[in-house]
Order: sequence, then C-alpha cells, then structure tokens
Amino acid sequence: MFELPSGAEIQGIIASLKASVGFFIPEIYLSVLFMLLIVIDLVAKGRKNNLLSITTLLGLAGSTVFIYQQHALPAGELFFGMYVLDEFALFFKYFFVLSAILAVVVTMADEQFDREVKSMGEYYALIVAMVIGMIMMASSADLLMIFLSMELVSFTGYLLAGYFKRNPRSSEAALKYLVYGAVSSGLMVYGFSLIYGITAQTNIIKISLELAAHGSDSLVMILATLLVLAGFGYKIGAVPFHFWSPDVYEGSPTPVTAYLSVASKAAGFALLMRFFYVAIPHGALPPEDKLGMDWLSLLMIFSVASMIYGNVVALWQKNVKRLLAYSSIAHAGYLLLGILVMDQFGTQATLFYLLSYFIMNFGAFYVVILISNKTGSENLDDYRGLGKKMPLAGAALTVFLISLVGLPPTVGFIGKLMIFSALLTKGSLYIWIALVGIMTSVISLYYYMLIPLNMYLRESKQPDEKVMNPGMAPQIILAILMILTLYFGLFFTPLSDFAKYSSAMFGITLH
Amino acid sequence: MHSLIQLSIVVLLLPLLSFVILIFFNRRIPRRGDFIGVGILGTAFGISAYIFWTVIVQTYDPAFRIAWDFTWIDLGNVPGVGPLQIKMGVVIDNLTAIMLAMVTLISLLVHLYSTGYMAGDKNYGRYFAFLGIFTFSMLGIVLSDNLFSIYIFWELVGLSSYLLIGFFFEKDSAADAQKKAFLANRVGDIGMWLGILILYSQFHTFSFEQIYANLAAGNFGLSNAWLTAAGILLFMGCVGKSAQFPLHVWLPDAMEGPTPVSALIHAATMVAAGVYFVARIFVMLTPDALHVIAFIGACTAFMAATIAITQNDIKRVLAYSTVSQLGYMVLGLGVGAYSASLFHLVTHAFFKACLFLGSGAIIHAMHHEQDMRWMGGLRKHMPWTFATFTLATLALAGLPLTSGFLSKDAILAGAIGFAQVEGGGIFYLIPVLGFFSAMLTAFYMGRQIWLVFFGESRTHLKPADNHHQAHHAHDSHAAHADDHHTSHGVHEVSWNMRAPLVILAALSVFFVYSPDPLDGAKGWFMKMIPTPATVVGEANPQKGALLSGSVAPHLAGVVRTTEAPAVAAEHGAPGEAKGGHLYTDPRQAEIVHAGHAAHYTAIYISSIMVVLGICMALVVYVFRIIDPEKTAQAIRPFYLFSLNKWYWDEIYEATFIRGSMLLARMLSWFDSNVVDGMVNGVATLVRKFAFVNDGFDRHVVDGMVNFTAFTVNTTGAVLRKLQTGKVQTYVVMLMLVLFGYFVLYFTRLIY
Amino acid sequence: MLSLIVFLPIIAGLVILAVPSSQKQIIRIVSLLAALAQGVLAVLIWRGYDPALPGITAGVGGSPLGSFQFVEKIPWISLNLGGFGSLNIEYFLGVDGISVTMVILTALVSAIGVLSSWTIQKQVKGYFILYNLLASAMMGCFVALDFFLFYVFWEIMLLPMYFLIGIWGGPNREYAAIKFFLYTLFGSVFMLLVMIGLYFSVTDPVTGQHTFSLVAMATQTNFNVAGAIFAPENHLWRQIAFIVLFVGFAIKVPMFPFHTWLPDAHVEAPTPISVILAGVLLKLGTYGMIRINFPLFPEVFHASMYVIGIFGAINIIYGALCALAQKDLKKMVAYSSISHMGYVLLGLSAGNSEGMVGALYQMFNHGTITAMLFLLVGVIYDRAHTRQIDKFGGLASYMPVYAAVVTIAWFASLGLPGLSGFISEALVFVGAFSSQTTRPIAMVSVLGIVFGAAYLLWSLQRMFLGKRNDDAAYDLEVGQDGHEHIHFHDWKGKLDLDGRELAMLVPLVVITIFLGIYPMPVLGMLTSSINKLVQVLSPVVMSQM
Amino acid sequence: MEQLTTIGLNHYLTISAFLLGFGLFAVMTRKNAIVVLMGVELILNAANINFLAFSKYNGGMEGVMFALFIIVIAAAEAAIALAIVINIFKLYKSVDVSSIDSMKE
Repeated sequence: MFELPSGAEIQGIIASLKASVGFFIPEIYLSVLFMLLIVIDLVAKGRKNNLLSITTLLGLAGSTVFIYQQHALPAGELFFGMYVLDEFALFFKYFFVLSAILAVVVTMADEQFDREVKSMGEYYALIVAMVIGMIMMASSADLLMIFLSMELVSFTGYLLAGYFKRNPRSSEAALKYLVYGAVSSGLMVYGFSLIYGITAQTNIIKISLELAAHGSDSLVMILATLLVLAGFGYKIGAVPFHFWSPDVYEGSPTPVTAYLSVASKAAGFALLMRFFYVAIPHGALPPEDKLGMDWLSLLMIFSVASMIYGNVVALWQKNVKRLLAYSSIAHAGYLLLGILVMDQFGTQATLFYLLSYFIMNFGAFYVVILISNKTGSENLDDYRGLGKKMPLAGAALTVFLISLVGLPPTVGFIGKLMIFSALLTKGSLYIWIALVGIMTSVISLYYYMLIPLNMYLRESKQPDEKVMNPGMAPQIILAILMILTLYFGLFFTPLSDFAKYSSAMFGITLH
Repeated sequence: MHSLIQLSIVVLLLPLLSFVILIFFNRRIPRRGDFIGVGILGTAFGISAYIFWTVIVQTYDPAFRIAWDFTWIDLGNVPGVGPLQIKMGVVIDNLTAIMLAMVTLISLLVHLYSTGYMAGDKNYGRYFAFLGIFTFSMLGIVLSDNLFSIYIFWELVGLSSYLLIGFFFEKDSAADAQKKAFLANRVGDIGMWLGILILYSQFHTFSFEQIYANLAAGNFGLSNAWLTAAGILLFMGCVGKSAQFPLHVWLPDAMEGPTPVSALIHAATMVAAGVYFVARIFVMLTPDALHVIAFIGACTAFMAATIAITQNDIKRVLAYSTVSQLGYMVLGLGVGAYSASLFHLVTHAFFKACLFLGSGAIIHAMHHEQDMRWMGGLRKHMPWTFATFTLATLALAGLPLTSGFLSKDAILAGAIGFAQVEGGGIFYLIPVLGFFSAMLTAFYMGRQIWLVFFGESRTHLKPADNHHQAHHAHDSHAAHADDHHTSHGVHEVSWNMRAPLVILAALSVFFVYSPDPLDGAKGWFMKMIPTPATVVGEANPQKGALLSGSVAPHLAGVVRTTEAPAVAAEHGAPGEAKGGHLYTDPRQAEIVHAGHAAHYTAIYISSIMVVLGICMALVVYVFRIIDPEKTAQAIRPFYLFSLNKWYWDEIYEATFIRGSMLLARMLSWFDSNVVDGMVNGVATLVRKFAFVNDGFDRHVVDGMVNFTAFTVNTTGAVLRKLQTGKVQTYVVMLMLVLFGYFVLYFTRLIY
Repeated sequence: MLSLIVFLPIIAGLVILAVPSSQKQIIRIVSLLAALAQGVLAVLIWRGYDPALPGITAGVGGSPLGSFQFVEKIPWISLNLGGFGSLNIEYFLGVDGISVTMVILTALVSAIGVLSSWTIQKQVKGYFILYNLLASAMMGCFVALDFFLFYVFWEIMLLPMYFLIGIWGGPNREYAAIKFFLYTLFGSVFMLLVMIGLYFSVTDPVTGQHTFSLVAMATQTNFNVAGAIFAPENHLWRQIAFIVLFVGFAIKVPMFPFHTWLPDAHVEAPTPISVILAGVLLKLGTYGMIRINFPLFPEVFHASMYVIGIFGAINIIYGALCALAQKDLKKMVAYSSISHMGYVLLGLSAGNSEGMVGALYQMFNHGTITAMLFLLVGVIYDRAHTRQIDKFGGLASYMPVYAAVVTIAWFASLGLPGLSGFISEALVFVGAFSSQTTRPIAMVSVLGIVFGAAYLLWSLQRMFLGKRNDDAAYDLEVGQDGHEHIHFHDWKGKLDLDGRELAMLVPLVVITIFLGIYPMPVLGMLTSSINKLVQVLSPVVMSQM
Repeated sequence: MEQLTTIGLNHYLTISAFLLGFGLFAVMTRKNAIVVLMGVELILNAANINFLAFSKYNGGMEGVMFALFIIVIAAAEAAIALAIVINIFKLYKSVDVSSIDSMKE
C-alpha cells in the first residue's frame, strides 16, 4: 500500500527539516534549559533552590532573545505544516515566557514551599516544560501537534498541581485535574479522529480547504467539533467545562494556581482561536454557509454562561484563592466575548485583555501569597485589618482588584473598553451581550470589594498593630506590578499596538 | 434720578441700617442702642414727611407718579424672547407717599413706646433690631414698582414678623405662634407666586407698568379664566398677610408677641400690606375676581366680629376687630370702592395702633394681666390712656366726627352701590353683612370699654391659678427686675408711652382727613387716591380702558375731562364723568356712581346700627338688664361656637396638619421599606441566584448523577451499587452538556 | 491653568505620601495649602473668564477656541485599530459658563471640607490622601471636555468616596459605602457602552476622524457616520442611549426612585464627606445631564421634558415630605437636598433660559447652602454625639451665635428672599411655568415651598426654641453670674462656635447673603452659555440637522 | 447481508463508539481510581481504532502516525496517573475516587 520514498525525496525531506529547525530555536533552547535544570538538580548538593530558580529566571529571560530574533523570520509553515510561525504565535511565546518568569518569582516569594517540600528541582523543570508545551500549543497547526502539545501541558499541569505531595488538598487537586483532563483530552482526540475521517487531513489549513471544497456531513461535523471543544474548553476553563478549575485552583500551590489561571488559560485561548478561526469555517460567514457548524453561537452561550456563573458564584466564596478561581472563570467569559467578534479588532482586544489579565491576576495572587506567608491563611476573615499592617500590599491588592473589576485608571478598564468597543462595532445582538458583560462586571465589584472591605473597613480580631513587612524584594516587585497596572491604564498605546501587530494569524486574514 | 426717589431710597435703607447696627453691636452701645433705633426712625419719618408734603400738599395732583428702576438680573439675549432683564425699581405716587408717611410714623411711635414698654428685657437690643428690619421690609413693599420685588419684601415681612412674634421664643406658645404665622403666610404666598408666574409667563416682565400696558393692549395669550385665576391667586397673598378668611387663624395667636409689636404688625403695617397689594393690582382684577374678593372680605368681617364679642383677652378682642376691619377694606376693594377702602386702611391704622398701644399700657400697668374679666375701674388711675383709648374706640365703632366714620361709611356706600349695579339678589348679602358687623363692632368695643375702665377693680376676683399664670408669664417675660404683686397700685404709664397714644388719638379725628364730618369724598385723601380705570373691564375682557396708546397706561384712571370726549369717542360706551375722572369701563363707572348716590343711605343705616350696638352694650354691661352669663347659657352652642373661634384651628389641625404629617410618615416608611427595599431585593435575588449556582455542584450535579445512574441502572444489573464521587460527576456534567447541545442543535433550538 | 487646578490636590497627596503618618498637623496643613491654592486658581479663572463666549458647542471652524476658555487640548492616546482607523483620545480641558461656576464651587467646598476635616483623628494620612484624590477627580469631571477623560475622572471618584465613607464613617458604614459604590457604578457602567457607541457615531469636523470630544458631539451635524448606532436616523438607539445616560446621571443627582443611597451615605459619612457629597458630587449628576445628556440627544430631550419635569416635581415634594418625617437631623438635611435637587431637575426640564439659568444657579446655591447645613449638623453632633432632633430644645438661649447661623442657613434653605436660594428657586419656577410643557408640573411643585418651610421651621423650633427638653443631650446648670448655662457631656471645647467653625461658616454665610442680594456675579457667567444651550436644544436648530 | 459478511468501515466505527461508551461509563461510575484510568485508556483506544480505520479507508499515513503517538501518550499518562494515585493512596489509605471530595462548592 505504501511505496518507499526515493532518495531525492528523502534529501528534500531532510533539507526542509534542516530549514525548519532554524525556525525552532526558542523551543530547542527551552528544551535544553529543561534538561539543564534536571541535571543541576541531580548534581548540585544542599539547598539548591536559589541556584535553580536563578538559573530558571536567567534561562527564561535568555529565551526572549531568541524569540525576539524570530521577528525577522517570515511567517510560514515548518515541519511539513505541523507547525507555524507567525506574529500570533510570537505574541504567545513572549506571553508564556513572561508568565513563567513571574511564576518563578512568585514561587520564590512563597514560603509554603519551604514547609511542604524539600527539593524544588523538578518544580522549575516542570515549569519550563510547561512553557515549551504552551508555546507549541500556540504554534501548532496540525491535529497531531495540537494533541501532543496539549498533553505535554496537561501532564506538567497535573504534576505541578500535586506538587505538595504530603498535602492532601494538593493531591486531591492533582487527581481531579488528572481525571477531568484525561477525559476531556480523550474526547478531543476522538473528535480529531472524526475530523480526520471526514477530511482525510490533519493539517488545519488543509482541513479548512477540504471543508470548503467538499463540505461535510453536518451530523458528524457537529459531533466532532463538540468533542474538540470539550478539550479546548477544559483548557480555558469556561462554563460548562469549568468544573475542575475551582477545586484545582484552591488545592494547588498558589504560584501554580496563578500560573495555570493565566498561562494555560491563555494557551487554551491561543489554540481555540487558531483552530476555530482557521480550521472550522464559521457557519455564519457568507461563502461557507452550510459547512462546519455554528460554533460562534455556541461560544456566545458559553461566554454569557461563564460571565454570569463565575461572577455570581464568586459572591459566596470565603476563600480568596477560590474566589479568584471563580473570577478567572468569569474572565474566560470576557475573553470569549473578544473571540466572538471574529475580526482583527476582536482579536486585538482579546490579546490586549490577556495581557491586562496577566498583569493584574498575577499581582493579585502575588499579594495573596505574601499575605498567607504572614497569616498562613487565605480566608477572607483573616484579611481583617491587614490594610494597616501591610500598607503597600493592601494598596496594591486594591489596585489589582479594581483593575479586575474594570474601573479606570487601570489596565483592566482598557481591556474591557476594547472588548466592548469591538462588540459595539458589530450590530445589535452583540450589544446585548455587551450589556450582560457590563452587568456582570457590576456584580463582580461586590465580591472583589469584599477583600478591601475586610482589609480596611474592619478591624482585625487580634488587635496587634505591628506592621508586617513582607520583605524588600517582593515589595519592589509588587510596586512595579501596581505601577504597570496604573501606567498601562493611562498610556496603553504600546500594549495595544503590540496586540494589534500580533493579531496576524497564518492561514487566514481577518478584517 | 428724581430727588424724591433718592430720598425714598434713603428712607428705605435707614431702618436696615438700624437693624445692621443693632444686631451686631447692641451689646457694646449704651442703653443697648435703643436711641439709635428711635433716632433713625425719626429721621426716616422726617424725610417721608417731607416727601408727603411735596407730593400731597404742594403738587396737589391725583395723577402724580414718578418711577425709577435698574437692571437687577440680566439674562442676556434669550432665544425666543430677545434681550431679557429683571428690573428692580421704585415708584412714588400719592398712595406711596401717604403709606410712607404712615408706616414711618407708626413705626417711630412704636419705637418710642417700646423704650418704655420693653425696658429691661434681656434681648432689648435685638428687639429694636427686629423692629428695624420689619420696617425696612414694609417700606420695601410700599415702594416697589414690580411684582417680583413686592414678593421679595413680602417674604421678608413674613420673616421679620416671624422674628417679632416669636420674640419671647422661650414660651412654647410664642414659638408655635411664630411658626403658625409664617406657614399661614407661606400658603398665601404660594398663590401669590403662582399669580405672578401666570403674568410673567405671558409678558416676561414683572413690572406693573408693563404688565398693565400689555393687558390693556390685549396681549394676554391665555383665556380670560386664566386672568381671573391670576387675580384670585394674587389676592391669596393678601388673604395670608391680611389674615382674611380662611387664613386668618394666625393673627390672634400672633398676639403672643410683645404688645407694641402687635400695634406695629397687626394695626398699621403687615396686615395693611395685603390690602395695599390688592390696591396695586386693582386695575387688572376681572369682575369675577372682584366678586370673590368682595365675598371673602364680607365673610371675614362678619366672622371676626362674631368671634370678638365673646373673647376675654383684651388683645384678642382687638385682634379679631382688626381682622374684621381688614375684612371691610377687602370688601371695599372687592366692590370697587377703591379710594374708600384705602382711606379706611389709613384711618384704621392710626386708631387701631392707638388701641393696641393703649391696651399695652393697660397690660403694663396691670403687670401683664390681659384678661378683661379681672380689670375694671381703670379710668381713675389712667386718665390719659382712658381718653385716648375711648376716642380710638369711637373711631373704630364708626361714630360720626371720627375718621373711622368717614372711611367705613364710604365703603358701605360703595357696597350698596355695588349690590344695586350687580342686580341685587345675593350681592345684597355684602352690604348686609357689612352693616351687621358694624353693629357687632360697636357692641364688643363698648363691652371692652366698660369692662376695662368702668365699674370697680375686679383683680381680687381672679382665681389663684390664673394669678400664678400671670406671674409665670411675668417671670418668663422678665420685663421687670422688681416683682410687683398685682394688688399693688395701678399707675399711669410714663411719658414715652403716653405721647404716642395722644398723637395717634389726635389722628383719629375727622378734620385731619376731610372738612366735612359726614363725607370723606370731600377730603383731600379720596381726591388724591382716585379709583384707577381697570385694564380688564367687563365690556371688553381682554382690552382695557385705553385702546389708543395715546396715554401712558398708569394714567388710565385719571384722564382729564378735556381728553374725555376723545377717549370716549374711541369706543362706544362712554362712561360718566365723576370727580374729574372718566371711567371708560361702564361697569366701573356705574359702581362708583351708584356708590356716591348711596352715600347718605349708608350713613343712616350705619349710624343706626352703631347706636344699636352701643345700646346693647350699655344694656348688657352697664345697666345689667340682661345678664351676659345667663344669655350665654341660653344660647350656649352659639356662645361656644364664637368663643372657640368657629373651631378653625381644630379643623385645620385635624385636616391639613395631621394629614400632611401622616402623609409624610407614610412616604418615609415607603421610602425606607419599598423603594429601598426594591434595590436590596434585587441584590438579595442575585445572592439567592448565587446560592443556587453555588450549590450547583453539590445538588444539581449530584441529582444529575443519580439520574444518570438510574438510566444506566435500568440498562445493566451490574451497576447496583452505584456511587459517584466529585470528579466523576464533573465528567458526567461535561457529557450531559455535550449531549444536550447535540440534541438541541438537531431540534434546531439553538437557532 | 486647568491642569494645575485639577492636579494640585493629587500633588499634595503625593507630598503627604512622603510625610510620616505621625506628623498629623503637617499633613493637614499641606492639604489645606493645596486647597487654598486651588481657591486662588479658581479666583484667577473667575477673573480671567470672559462671559461673552458661549461655550457648549465648538466655535467657528469647529475649533473649541473662541467658544471655550482656558482650553488645553493635546493628543493623549492614539490607538491603531486596523480596520477601524484609530482610537483617538485627547487630554482636552476647557471651561464655559456652565463649568466655570462649578469649578469655583468645587474649589470653595473642598477648601471648606479640608478645614472641617481638622477634627479627623483616625488614620489622618490615609484620609487626606484619599480626600485629595477625590478633590482632583471632582475638579477633573467639571473641566474635562473629552468624554473618555470625563469618564475616567468620574470613575476615579468612586473609590476614595467608598473608603472615606467606609473607614471614617458611622456605625453602619460598610453597608452605606458598598451601597453607594454599587449604585453609582451601576449608573456609570452603562455610560461606558454609550460612550463607545458615540465614539463610532461622531466625527470631528476638523480632523474628520472619530472623536470622544464632547464639543464635537454637541453639534448634531457631526453625527454623520452612516449606519452608526447613534446616527440621527437611528431613533430607537438614540432614545435608549438617552435613557441610559439619564439614569446614570440621575442616580448621582439623586432622582427618585434612585435616591435611597443618599440618606444612608449621608448619615454614615463623616461631616466633611457629607459636605463634599452634598456640595459637589450631587451636582455632577445634573452637570452631566447639561453637558452630555441633553446636547447630544436634543430631540429625545424634547420628547422627554415632561417626564423629567414630573420626576423633578416628585423629588421636590417627596423629598420635602420625607424630610418632614425624619427624627435624625442629618437625615432630614439629606432629604432636603433631595428636594432641592428636584428644583434643578424641574428647571432643566423647562428647557428655556430662565429655567436652565435657575437650575444652574440652584446647583451653585445648593452647594453652598447644603454645605453650611451639614457643617452645622456636624457642629452639634461633635458636641452632643447625637443628631436626634428631640434630644435638644431651647438651644437658642445658650448658643446664640450658633442659633443665628443656623437660622440663616435654614431660611436660606427654605428659599427666603435676600438669600441666594430664593433667586434660583424663583427662576426655576419662572422658567418651568413659562414653558407650556411643564406649566402644570410647576403649579404642583409650588407645594414644595410650603413643605420645605414646614420641616425646616419645625426642626428649628424643636431644637432651638422653647426650653430644654427633659431628655436632652446636655445638662442645665446655673453659672456664677446667675445666668443659666448648658454643658455637653465629654465636650471640652467652646460651647458656642469656635474660631475654626466660624472660619468655615462665615464665608458661606457671606456668599449666601451676597448672592441673594446681587446674583449677577454668578448669573453673568452663566447666561450666554445657557442661552447657547437653549438654542442648541431648540427644535429649530434640530430641524436643520 | 453484505453488511454482516464483509467487514467494512462501519464495523470499526461501531466498535470504537462502543469502546468510547464503555470508557466513559467506567470513568463515570467506577469507584476505584485504577478502573477510572482504565476507562480513560478505553477512550483513547477508541480514538485509535478510528484513526486506523480512517487511515486505512482514506489512504495516507497520518492516521497510523496519530495512533502511534496516542499509544505513547497513553503510556505516559498512565505513568503520571499511577504516580498520583499512589500518592493519594498514601494520604487517604484508599483509591476511592468518589470519597475524595474535601474541596467542593
């Protein structure tokens, strides 16, 4: 059934592989970093946490150089269409590396690690591995690559979630994450198989061409897309695929929570956008009228549900981490709003919102960590009177929360502004959805303000007025994040231009 | 700017100056600066006397009028209207000159009197300050040339009366009285304000002159009913200030103020302001409006008189007589006896001030005993007071040779004429009520004279509790450091309290006003204050006297006879020339004519009535032929009805005050429970919804799982003991969503 | 100039940030200096203001110069939106007659607020930082001519207010603070959507690009984007936008039935914050209507004058009646300011110059008078630690100066001639009555005059006249000189008004009296702008669009 | 009859569908964590069968490749999963998935 390739073909294959490797440097570099970390962990003796963390930081920072070099390269496919390189991918490469750096920084500030685990070796290695996986998620253009990269991210995610081996909550989080993730990815791959069956293609661009050419049996197409959506939805943690996220976010180590809630969510969005924009033609678009399926209205439902569910359930949370988990569900809803617009402006808005969410969410979790370092609790009631004891942290947390609500002059406001602007440029149906978004953001104010309310308006139960000093370095980082939140809230042109520049996706031209 | 204008402005500002000086510095000035108040008022009176002399005596001209105004608010070039300014100004005509002199004179006398009466009060200086601001606002009303500034000073009079009535604010009764007075006035002011608004909304000006010119030119855009309404609403202001029915209730309570204040406010100035204002707007009152005014005046006169006959408090009797006399004036205006009622305004001001100050002297002498039942026999102790009081009483009762006789008869004559012109019937009620009230007036004044001055002293008859009340009042009043016992000798008051009485009594005699003791129309007053021609006559509801703009509208009333034919020729109904005037509105002309015709009838009837009244008083209180107590018992219902002032206070208390308080409480309950409740309700709903979602994972999901378990259970017997953990239920949930969407999609529910 | 007056308090706040929190006096003085400097700048602006220029819309050639004054217009943000051209946001400040009066009022009230904050002892540093932030935001709202900028300032106000009520407030402060926050945010978020929609519907005649400039939006001919959501032919959405904006502003006013946050906020807030809240913040609602709501959608405004008027009347009478039933003095004053803001609404609904001038003037006067009222309430509360009206009585004998000032303030509030409140109310009625639409409403609203007098006089009598109540909050004792004195429990200070309190009150009293006798200094600045506004709102102009 | 006699694509698909069903069923209902993981394996193998069948009937090698990778991934997943489950067993002394629900709501 197959005939062996001729020598010339093999030469061609090797040549193109060589060529492709040139486009693959950051990933390779990070893989090397990954191995290096493991080696260091093996050879180094004694307390090597700082050594590892510093190495990770430097390594990740170094990777940005290589990523920067890729701006020069032309956008295109590599590895026989397995993998693409475009501005969209570059954006996420920066995004993931930066979030990994922040995750490491946050980890260094978290004292719980010292209590829970002896060795940090695998931890940083896993962080780096997850970065690789997410970068590949953002860049893969083939069902196979999508599956592989997602599994890589998932596996590292399971391990990180369960990193506190002796901590039952952490292990429980790992188990739940594992089971849920395994099932979703299994469904997704089953959906892949169906798509492959329909189109005989695994490259998403070829798939879209195939669908455009011959059309498809809508029943199977629906089934396939739904199953795929299950996999992606589980990554972005939007209703109704969110069930794992509150438990996992609560149980995992806080830095991991922050990392998952920002980075892996973003990876899921990258994948979602690329796959649906490119592979599955949207039923509503003029030429491909009856092809594919109307995933747009589906996402519409999901986003509205996420905004309402996340914000409303968060009202009742007493644990700050869990509260932020629900809020992250809600923010997944807002991000979906940007995707719905399905044009360049929408993509730009989504990317911008991801950036703003990155800053403010990491900031919020950072403060949570600093506070739990001192109080050893993430309970809302234990935040009473902290505003006086930790002035800077309190102020910073307030700013981040305000930004999460979306009030000026913070970057979160600009994110919402752009998303809603994108919606309002598209007819009336979208305006109603925007109304829902507005309403829910008002609701969100209530539970976000619960935290400053406890910190400032209520007196702490044990009236010791001693100021808790979280340490110099964390405060500096905190201040930087806070200032960034405010600065980009007033002068957001660079971010927005970057998002604009990055909204170019290979294989499809948005208008 | 005419020199008289400048002088009048000086007159206006002088009392304000006294207020400012005294309110801030009275504690630093010897004698608390009372001499400053008196001196300033003396100056003011001097100037206004000069104005009076110049206007009335030198330029003996009914049509005298000078005006000056300045832009107060400039609204710029208003779209749809053009340049728009709100002007303030001063007008001086005969009426103004007379009022100016009268107000300053009485105010001066009251100041002088108070130096004796209020001596030793702890807020002595503040008292004079309040007198100052009151005089200022009263003069403002007199001088204003437009509705807006009249309204302003109107409210200021309300304020200063509030301050004066509540001068003894530590007495709860005084505090209540001042609030009552202010609120009652406010109610009237609302109507007045609405009337002003109606006129402004048509002409975009407040000035009398321009409003009348526009009315005469027929520029009034709305229907005639609106014009009538405007008249009646404006009149409501007078109802409040001049204590006309149904807003008269505040005036008797206002007797809580110091007695000189009562003289100033309730005799001469504040209550007169209402009548003065109606006179100012007289020319724009439609016949219907005039009818309403006439009837209200008649009712007030009658009702107050009936109440006065049973009151025992010397000041309350005077108070109700004031209300009754004010009813006369309003009645006079209503029936078109313009000059007469203004005449009565002035004469009444003097003799009523005299009466009040006299009663003050009595109260002072009796150590704040106000109940006539415990007085008596004072004529020997207080000859001056007795003489002046009696003279003023005669004037009030309207006996010949007094000023009151002239003015009251002129009014009643006008009423008769009015009734004739209007064709009798119900309209005869007005003169009838007038005459009957005249009789009652004579009766209760006679009663007062006898109870107070004649017979023996009845101080010892006084029950103990009243006695203590008197002392109580005395202490709280704190007028005297020394504490007399009432049985101590009653003495005549000092000169500074006596002199005003004499002056005022002298001004209550006929020759001051008219050479003929029987006909006021021959006097200078009614010559100088002619009835102006209406600008909204009956013949032509929207168009007034002057179709041709040949003469300035404010001269409408006083067209020279030489011009008369010309004017008369211009429209069909030439009125009848009378007293040098030509009334271009036939109805008005008829009424004035009939009024003059009915002059002597009126004299006869009223004299008879007065005599009757006095005789009754003699019969009851001197010769004791009829025992008042027995009579009272015989007609107890009427007696109580009168004694309790027709129960007006109770009625208002039960309806308006209770009602509005009840409404207020209901609304505030509504506010805090319903309106706010709605908001909180929404919040709670959200939280409840949150609760539902919150238990979502627990309850709904579990339920789903059980349901799934059940379905699976039916397929296979293997899965008997099905138990679900969380993660798995999550998975179930996921599957259900996918499946559900799948189904929905094919049942086309999504689209 | 305007930037300076806007950002002075924030600078002061930064300075305070550097001061150690133990140096309370320094902190107070710094903020006082900032407030005074703001006042000086306000006076300079007032002197330099040319009342001839109308404002409201752009001058000749579409440039704001020649119509607005003290204009500062520099591009702030220019986003590349690809297919949608670019998002241009300008730092655009300027004043016309409407805003310059509010600027002066804001400077005055915030200075007085600083003085009255002197008694704050708890966390002085944080307090004054937030206070200055609030002051800046308020000032910014009044001078911003770019909708985006306006919105930013508008939202920035919320947070400091939340903390100022929530931290330094009364016993039930948490509830009041969060209620205020949620309520006003709920009002403003929808404004965001309308703002975006307006942006895409309007082009700047000069640059031809989309713009947030309120000046450009105020000219209907600039709504020239075909098929845009708020294009002139798109009536339904224009009406929706009008209603959304109106509700957003009405919540701030506060207009029935959105007013319930106000009494709670006032009762809980500390005195200076009540002063700011009543003196300035409420005005932002009506200012927003005048600056944004009406000129942008004039035809909808014309259709809804009647409704606005009815709501104004409801505010007037309903507020007065509720005030009549209150037992807490401060709550009564709060309801009274609801009633007074009703006059503003009524005047605006008239849509003619008299009414609008009256409304603006009422905004100014209500600012000064209500500030006075709340200061006075604070004075007695400091001494007696209670605000229950029936806990007093006969105070006039023992605190004469206080009683005198209270009397002036109370009478000013009930619109006594000679005091500024009267002129504005009179003009409002004149305007409302002159317009055919609102005449019946005006006739009803006049009742408010009586009810206003009723509750004010009644409270005056119960607290100051008569004799001391038996359960009064102070003791009666006879001093050496034989006169009676009172003393409050645990009150060490001067019984009657002390110097600081006089320093706060006397300027307000003087202003109230002066403006009551000669209003032109304020009205003169208003008239040309208002006439222009009325012209913009008039159907004639609209028919040309 | 022909459907029954000659094995065609549909047969493969049917089997894989059944596998998927069984896998999901196991995941949803079984208490033992190990069995749950086996259910996951079933799901993956259902996908495998699909890929191979389609690859056979479409021509082209992508399906086969995919299947190979899925097998590898499944192995890795099993390894990680077992590690986690062992840890759970250490902490809870049981591998009952349904009993592990300390974090809820």
